[in-house]
Parts: sequence; structure tokens; C-alpha cells
Amino acid sequence: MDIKELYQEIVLDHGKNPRNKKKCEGFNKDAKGHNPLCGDKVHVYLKLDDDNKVKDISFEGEGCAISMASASIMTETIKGKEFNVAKKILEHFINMLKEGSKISINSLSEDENTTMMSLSGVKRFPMRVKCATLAWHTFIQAAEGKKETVKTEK
Amino acid sequence: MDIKELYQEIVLDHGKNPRNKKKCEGFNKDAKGHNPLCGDKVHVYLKLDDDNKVKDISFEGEGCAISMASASIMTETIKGKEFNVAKKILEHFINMLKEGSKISINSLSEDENTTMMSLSGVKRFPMRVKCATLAWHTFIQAAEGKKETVKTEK
Amino acid sequence: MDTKVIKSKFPIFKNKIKGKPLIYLDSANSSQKPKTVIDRISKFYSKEFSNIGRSVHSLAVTATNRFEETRDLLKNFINAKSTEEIIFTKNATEAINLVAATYGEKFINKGDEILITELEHHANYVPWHFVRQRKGAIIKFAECNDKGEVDIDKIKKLITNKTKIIAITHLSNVTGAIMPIKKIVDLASEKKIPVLVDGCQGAPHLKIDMQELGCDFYAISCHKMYGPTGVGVLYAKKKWLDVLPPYQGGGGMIEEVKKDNITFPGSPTKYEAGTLQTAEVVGFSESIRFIEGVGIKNIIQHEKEILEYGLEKIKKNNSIRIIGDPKNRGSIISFTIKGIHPHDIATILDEEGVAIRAGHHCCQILHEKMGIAASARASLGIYNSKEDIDVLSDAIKKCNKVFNN
Amino acid sequence: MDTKVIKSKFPIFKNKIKGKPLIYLDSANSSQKPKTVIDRISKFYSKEFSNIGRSVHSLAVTATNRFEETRDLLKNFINAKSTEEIIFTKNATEAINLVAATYGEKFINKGDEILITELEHHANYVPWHFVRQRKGAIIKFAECNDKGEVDIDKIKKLITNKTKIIAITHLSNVTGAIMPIKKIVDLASEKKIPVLVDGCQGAPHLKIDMQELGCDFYAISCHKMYGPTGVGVLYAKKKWLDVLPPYQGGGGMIEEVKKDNITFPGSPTKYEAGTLQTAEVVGFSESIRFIEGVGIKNIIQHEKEILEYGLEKIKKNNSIRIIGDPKNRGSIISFTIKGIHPHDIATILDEEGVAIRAGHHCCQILHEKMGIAASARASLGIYNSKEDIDVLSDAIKKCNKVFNN
Ligand SMILES: Cc1ncc(COP(=O)(O)O)c(C=O)c1O
Ligand SMILES: Cc1ncc(COP(=O)(O)O)c(C=O)c1O
Repeated sequence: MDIKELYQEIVLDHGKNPRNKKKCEGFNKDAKGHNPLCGDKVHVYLKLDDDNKVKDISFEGEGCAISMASASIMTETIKGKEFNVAKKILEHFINMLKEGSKISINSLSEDENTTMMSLSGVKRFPMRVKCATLAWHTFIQAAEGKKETVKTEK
Repeated sequence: MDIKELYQEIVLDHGKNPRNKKKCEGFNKDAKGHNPLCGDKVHVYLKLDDDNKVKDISFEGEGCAISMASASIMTETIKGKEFNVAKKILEHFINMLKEGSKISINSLSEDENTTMMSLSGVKRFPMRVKCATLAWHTFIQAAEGKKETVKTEK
Repeated sequence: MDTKVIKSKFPIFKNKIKGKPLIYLDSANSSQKPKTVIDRISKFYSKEFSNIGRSVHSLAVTATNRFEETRDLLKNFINAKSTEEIIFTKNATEAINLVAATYGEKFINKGDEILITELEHHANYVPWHFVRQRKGAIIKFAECNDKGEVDIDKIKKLITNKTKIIAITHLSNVTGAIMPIKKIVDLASEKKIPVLVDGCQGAPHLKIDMQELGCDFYAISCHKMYGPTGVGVLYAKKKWLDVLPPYQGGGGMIEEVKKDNITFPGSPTKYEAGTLQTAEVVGFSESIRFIEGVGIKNIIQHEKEILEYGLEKIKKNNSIRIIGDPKNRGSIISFTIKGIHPHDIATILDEEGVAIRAGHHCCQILHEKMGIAASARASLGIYNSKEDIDVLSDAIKKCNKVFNN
Repeated sequence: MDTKVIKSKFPIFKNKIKGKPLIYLDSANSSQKPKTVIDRISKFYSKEFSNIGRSVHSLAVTATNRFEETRDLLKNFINAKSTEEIIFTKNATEAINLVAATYGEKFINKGDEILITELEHHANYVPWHFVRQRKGAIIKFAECNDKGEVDIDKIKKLITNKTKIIAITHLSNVTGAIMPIKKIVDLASEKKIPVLVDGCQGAPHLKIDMQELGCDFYAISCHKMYGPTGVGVLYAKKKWLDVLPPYQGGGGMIEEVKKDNITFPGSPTKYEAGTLQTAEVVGFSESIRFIEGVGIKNIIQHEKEILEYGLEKIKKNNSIRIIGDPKNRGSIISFTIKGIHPHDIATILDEEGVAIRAGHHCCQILHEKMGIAASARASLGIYNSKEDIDVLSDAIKKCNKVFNN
């Protein structure tokens, strides 16, 4: 396998030009994530409406291409979706990163699916799984209103 | 070599019936010795006259056969001798224990020499050298008027 | 159990001592290592070595995985609730120091009481002595009886409202007494007092199940479990690790470092500062596999047989005094011979290829209680056989002969 | 120096990483081990193993002698005055913690100042942070300049009558800056301030002579000196060890233990509690022999050549920023590539068989100063060659290619 399978064009694009990298207006939840090993940091802002739907989501932070791309892709993918659906997507996403399985969720468009799948190369790089999941865990933390910084340790 | 070369009759005799094991009358110097590893303890009492001659010497303590025999033999050997001669004897004694050399000091009678040499078996047992020298070092400590307990460490 | 087969797995037994086969009866001091453990260390250094947890290159990933695998194995072996409860230390001594220092700093104040027993190894007294000095605390010693065991009533009587911790050995390294940990934990938990168990002799010889024992802290010495030197383990309930301060500071155990403040991550990271004993921990995984391969039940059964055989045989020698006679006893026989100092015994036994230990075995308080300065100690391991005991017994007779008594 | 011959002495280089030869550039993290070290450990466990210092049987005598031989070797290697000045610890981190805890307890009080630098590894900051917390002391940071070095004037200016210790790295593990220890010691000794040197990167790469440096404490990490994991060394002047309190408590470090008091022996015994890293220390003797065999002068000369070659080559790549440009520099090159995060660099390099480290290298203060969160670091060992640098340089170009920049 070529290293390009990890750094696919979609990943590089999201890494270099992350979408929704700002503090979104009117957010009502937020949380911080931190990977002390490499210094990756992310701050997720979330506007969750009363029906637990993600009205808006954005992030700020710095880190490697994988973590930035993953955060960017996450915001694009789950904006407008139910929190429960988002959780389901994360489940599939983690399975993809760890087991190499496909993502198959009805509520994901083909485009969204392709974009998510662009991170599948991470599977071969176990040390980088944390980079790919940091933003997602931080999103969950924000949605569930927990206060502590998400930490990915050793 | 047989273990009997370490535990020669003379050594066993002195170990079981140590000579001068008491607090001698009129001592003017004393010191304590301690081997924390095995718990050997010795307390040497010394009457040194103005000319630095050992008028009387005795000891109290408890420990293995080697340490008790060595203390007992020491008191017999150096009683009546000059401090400097005693130091010389110790030097030869240590060389015997470590290098296997003979003791050859003019002021030692043939009997005294034989008795000292009965400890020569210790050479093959490096862990036991400390047992054989504890009383001697404590004697030097007492003679030189130092206050700290002599310690034989690891 | 076929000890010939077992012995063949330990390279050390291929060597002769003074021309005689090695009869190793000093396992309570440190056990010998099976070939699988020795080879695992070599292989790790030759094929997989890298510093763990800190780099993203392949070697570091492998090394980190191997290291954490051991934590997983150990978690299952001692039935901890999570790997967060398993901290690798330098030795059991450091494990107890870690608890004394951090728990002492946070929870022990002037006039508070630390409850230990007269059986304790210096490793389970000196660290508390430091807390006593630093905090003005009081150490109470539960008394040991003639049988070399501590009656639970003696402990009960000493518990007061000021008792802040009970620190107690699982299996005495001198008398072999096995303490009723579960009962002590029940007693202590009525008053919400945490219990630290010095498991140095427990871990290699007993079934250790943290959920069954219920203790708050358990200290393990890997080199007594057929493992490498340089590693110990502290098991601690997560609720304690969550509130106790860090111990040693350095790389790997921090979260965010600023000039005016530092924050720390959760356990076990918080307690593992600097470069760890990577190769040793990886090697230790093979010790656990070895013990599990033989089976802890088989080990207990085998050692019990040898112990009973040994006690019976040695008791026949009239000049021998066995130190302690606990009802519930592990694989240790400490003894003295009338008229022969333990050091002399050890030397004479060594001439016969028999390795035992002589001294106070880091238990001065207990020896003083027994009215002796030192004792000789034969301690068993998985590799010992009845024949070993026979050689020991003959060698002891030789002592009598040399000393004409 | 023929690095082919040197590499052949390290079994790890027989392995392929992702099908490619291993180019190991992570020695500042931990060095690889020569076969002699690996085999010494195996041999020790297979033929000589026993716990040391505690038993009188033959194995214990041999083991003790082997262990103490290493102390002797090391004493000569670093030119200490006596073996009493050599204490074996778990790692360098523990060595610094030992000093911070004991010196801090005895000599540092509220308002006193601890002087360190912005270059320090967390191992030489966090332990002092604990002293700050415990004692209400103040930590002052001597500033690091653009070149990644600390000017001695910056240190001089911060010395006051309240300065109780200066703790400083010998060789920065990020910028490679070599600090003028002797001059700092001269400065400090005018005011009778002791100097602790974090010698983790100094010991493997520089000539270290305690009489020449004149420092009071020197911390060493054996696993960075081609030695086993699980061992560090604290060198300390005897005058300090004579007055400082003990650190960890347990077996082996006591003199007399009573219920109401405990007395302690002299150094190094006082500081070596519990079962030591016997096999590791014995193995380390072969590391010293290995280094002496190659010759420290040859090592310095060789690493200098490779370093210069590497710096020149890497500087040619316009997208690279090298972190620091110290006048006096040891074998470390930390860098960033524009638009590529260090973690991504490390991953891409690993695909080429090149092992480097990415992160803050336990130096968050320094990284913040340099305005970055992380960097990539290539660090040299005795086995690295110019060809390794060529592979590194090509691999870096690959990073540029993957990221299209
Ligand atoms: C400069 C420096 N100091 C301290 C340390 C810590 O050494 P150890 O991890 O062996 O305790 C290191 C290595 O990580 C280092 O490079
Ligand atoms: C009961 C007991 N506690 C503590 C220790 C200390 O263990 P370590 O030397 O591995 O720290 C020992 C062994 O020496 C022991 O037998």
C-alpha cells in the first residue's frame, strides 16, 4: 500500500482547507479535546436544538492533517442530523478505523459516505486512530454537556 | 576443600567459648560495631595506657561463629601489645583474608600465629570477610576514640 | 507435578554450585526465571525495541502494544476492574512508597494512626515511618503471637476513629503466615479505612483476586513471580487513583505544562514518569503466561505438599527451632539451629549446593519479638521437589556435624 | 568509523521496517542495544541470577559482585571520587526526583528560588514544581534565545541570595544546545549554590568527567547509553549524600529498625531501597564496555560529522525550519516542515523505514517559546551514517510530495 492511501486527496484537502473552522454563531454547547502526546487540540462548538438535532457545528484547533481533516469532515457530515444518527455514524466510523469495515448508514448520502471513507487508510496506522477520533469524541462530550476536556492518553 | 577448613577446631572452640567476653575492668575506651546485613554486633572495651599499649581488651556481642571467634582471638592476640603492632597485625590479617597471604609478624608467638591463621579459610568465602574483621575495625575505632558505630555495609 | 520438567524450563538449574546440583531455596528473596522470560527480553531488544508511548514510528507502536498487553494480562490475572488500576513501578517497595507518599500527603495528619503489624517487611514499615516523621502520625503495630501470626482481634482492637490506613502483609516472608485479608477488609470498610496489602509473597504463591480480596491497594514484586528484576506493580482501586496526587514528576505523566502550573492526566499515566522498564514489563508477560500455564491451583497444591513434607522432616531434627507455626501457612520455613548462627548454616549449606537465606529477612521487629537476631530461611518455588528437601535436611545434619552438636 | 561494523553489533538492524532497512534516528528517545548487552542479561539470568546483597550463598555472592563491578566501572567512566557517589535509580527521572524531594525537603523553604531554564525536559521541571507546591518556593526560568541556547548571562542575572539550586540540562534534547556546565558551576559556587545537571543527553554523546564539570548532581539515563531499560544513575557529591535524608524506604536501606525509630546507613545503600534492577545494572556494564571500546572521542568525532552533514543537507530544503541554531551543538536536529504537521512527517518517514520522533519531546515550555506545538526530531547514535541522512533527506522530500508542497 502506498502512503497516499492514508493521505488521500480528500483528506489533504480537508486538512489544508478545513470547513467550519470557526466559532459558529449561536452555539449552545462546546467542549475541548486534547491529545497530550502530540499536542493536537480541538474545540468543538455545537448548536443543538430542542429535538436533539445538530443545527450547527464548527471547530477550532490545531493538529496533524488527519485530526484537522477528520474534524472538518465531521462538521460537514453531521450538520443537520439528529444526535442519535451522529452517534451511529461515529460508531461505524470507529469500526472502520479499527476493523476496516465499511460505513453503511442510510441517512448518509453517497458523497458523505465517500468523504468519510477517505479516512479509511488510518486503519493501518494504529497510532493515528486517536487523531481521527479526537474531534468526534469532543463533539459527543459537548452534546452530552460534560465539562472535562477530552483526553486521548497513551 | 572441605568446609572444615573454614570451621577449624580452633575457630569452633573460640566461637563456642569466646575468651574475654565481658566488660573488662577499668577500660578507658570502647566502641560498637554492627553488621546490619546479618545482625552481628560487637562492643569492644579497651584499656589503653599512656604509651598506647593495650593493657586490657574484651568484648561483648553476638554473631556467627566466625565473628565471635575472630573477636575472641583478637583479644587474646593483642592484649599486652602496642597499638601500632596491633594495627600491623590487622593489616596482615586482612591480607590473609583477602589475598591468602601468610601472617608474618615478629612479635607474634608461634601459638598466636597458628591461632590467627585458623581463620585463613575465610578467604574462600568473600561474604564472610566482614564477619572476621568486624571486631578488629571496632577495636581500631575504640583506640582512636571515634564515636560512631562501625558499620559493615553491603 | 513433575518438577524435573519444570526445572528443565529454568536454565539456572543447568549450573553446578561447588560441583553440586543447585538446590534453590531462596525464592522468597527472588525467584529464578524460566527460559521463555529470558528469551522474551532478548527478542524484544533484538527485534522490537523502542521507547514506548512517545513516538509514532512502527517500532514504537509495536513496543507500546507489547507493553500494554502485559498490563491487560495482569489485569485479568489479578482480576482488577480495569487497566487503569495497574501501575508499573520499580519494585514492590516503590509501590508501597508511592501509596505512603501520596495517600500520606493527602489524607494523613498529625495524630492520625497508621495500623501495621509486627510481621511487616521493612518495605511495609519504613515508608510509613517517613509519613510518621513528616506528618506527626502514629504507627500502631498489631501484635504477632508465638505462632508467628497476627490474630484478627489484635487488629480489631487497634482500630480507632483516627486510623487512616491499614497496611498488612498477605503472606509473611518469615513465618509464612497467611493473613485473612478479606476479613480485615470487611472490618476496615465498616469504618471506611482503606487497606493496603503487601502482596510480595502472596502474588507468587496464592490465588490473588482483587474483587474477592476487596483491598484498596496491593503491591507486587515481579521478580518473585518468575519475572525480570526492575519491575513491580501497584494495584489500586480507581477511586483512590482519581483523588491521590502524582508521585514522581517527569515526562509522560503530564497533560499541560506551563511556567506557572502543570496539569496531570488520569491513571496509570499520572504515576508512570519517565522511560519505563519496557523490556522488563514485556518480559513479565511471559511470567504470567508461565504461571497460568502451570496453573495457580497446581502451584498451590504442589507447594503445600513440599512444605508439609519439609516441615515434618525438619522438625525431626531436635536441634532445630522453626520460627512460627501459623495455622494458615505459605511456602516458607524459617528456622534456627541451637548453637549455630544462621550465617554459618547458610555457608555450610552452600557447600552442598543449597541456597537459603540467613539474616533478619528485612523483618527486624519480628525477629526481636521472636527473641533472635537472625534466622535461616528456606523458601519454596514452583521448581522445588521433595528431593530438594532431602538434600536440605542432609545438609542441615552436616551443620550439626561440623559444629559437633 | 565504520558504521557497517557498528550496526552489525546491534541485532535490531537485521530487521526490516515496512520492507525497508531500519534507519533509526530516535536515539535521544532511547538507543538501541548491542548484542553484548542483550547477551549479558540472558547470561546473568541463565547462570548467575540471585538477589544481591542479602544472602550469603554462592549465587548471591556472584550476583552482588557483578552488580558492584558496574558501579566501579561507572565510577571510572564518569570520574567520580568514589562508588559511594553512584546511586542506581529506575531512570533519570527518578534520579532528579530523588534530589528534588530530598534536597527540597531539607534545604528549600518558602520564598526560596529554584533556577532552571526554558530548555528543560519535563523531568527537570515537574519534580521542582512539586517542591514549589510543597514548600511555596519559586521557580525561575532562564530564557532561551532564538538559537535555542541559554546565554550564561541570563542565568547569572537570575541568581539571587534566595537561589537554592540550579538545575540545568547538559545537552538540550530539542535544540541540541550544549550548556557550558563548568562555567555555570563556577558562577554558582561563588554563592555556594549546588548545580544539578540533567545529563540524559550528555552522557551518551559527550565526555563526562565529574571532576572537570564540578557539578553537585548529575542524572543519567542508561537506556540512552546503549544500555537496558529500567536503570538510571544519580551521581551526587558525597558531601550532599551525607546530609540529605533518605528517599524511598524499605529493605536494604536501613541500619537498625525499632518500633519507635529507624536509622540509616551511608550512601549508596541509603538510597537503594528494595530489590534493585540487578540484571539491568549487570547488563549496563557491557554498555560502558561498548562505549569505551569504540572510544568516546571517536563517538564525538563521528556524531559531529554526521550532524554537520545532516544539518547542511536538510537546510537545503526550503520548506524546512530547523529548531535552534546553537553554537555548541550535540547530535540532535529538530525541525518542522511548512504546512505539514510533525505527526504526519513521522508517519510518512516511517513508511520509508525512518524512525524519528514527533511531538513536544517533553519540552512544552520550549516549544511554546519557539511558537510551535510540536516538532519532528532526528537524533543520532553511534550507529548512524551519512547514508542514513541521505535516506532521511529523501524521505522528507517524499513528505513534500505527498502534501503537494
Ligand atoms: C534531556 C532529558 N532529560 C530527561 C529525560 C528523561 O529520562 P528518563 O526517561 O530515562 O527518565 C530525557 C529522556 O527522555 C531527556 O532527553
Ligand atoms: C513481604 C515482602 N514485602 C516486600 C518486599 C520487597 O519487595 P521488593 O524488594 O521487590 O521491593 C519483599 C521482598 O524482599 C517481601 O518479601
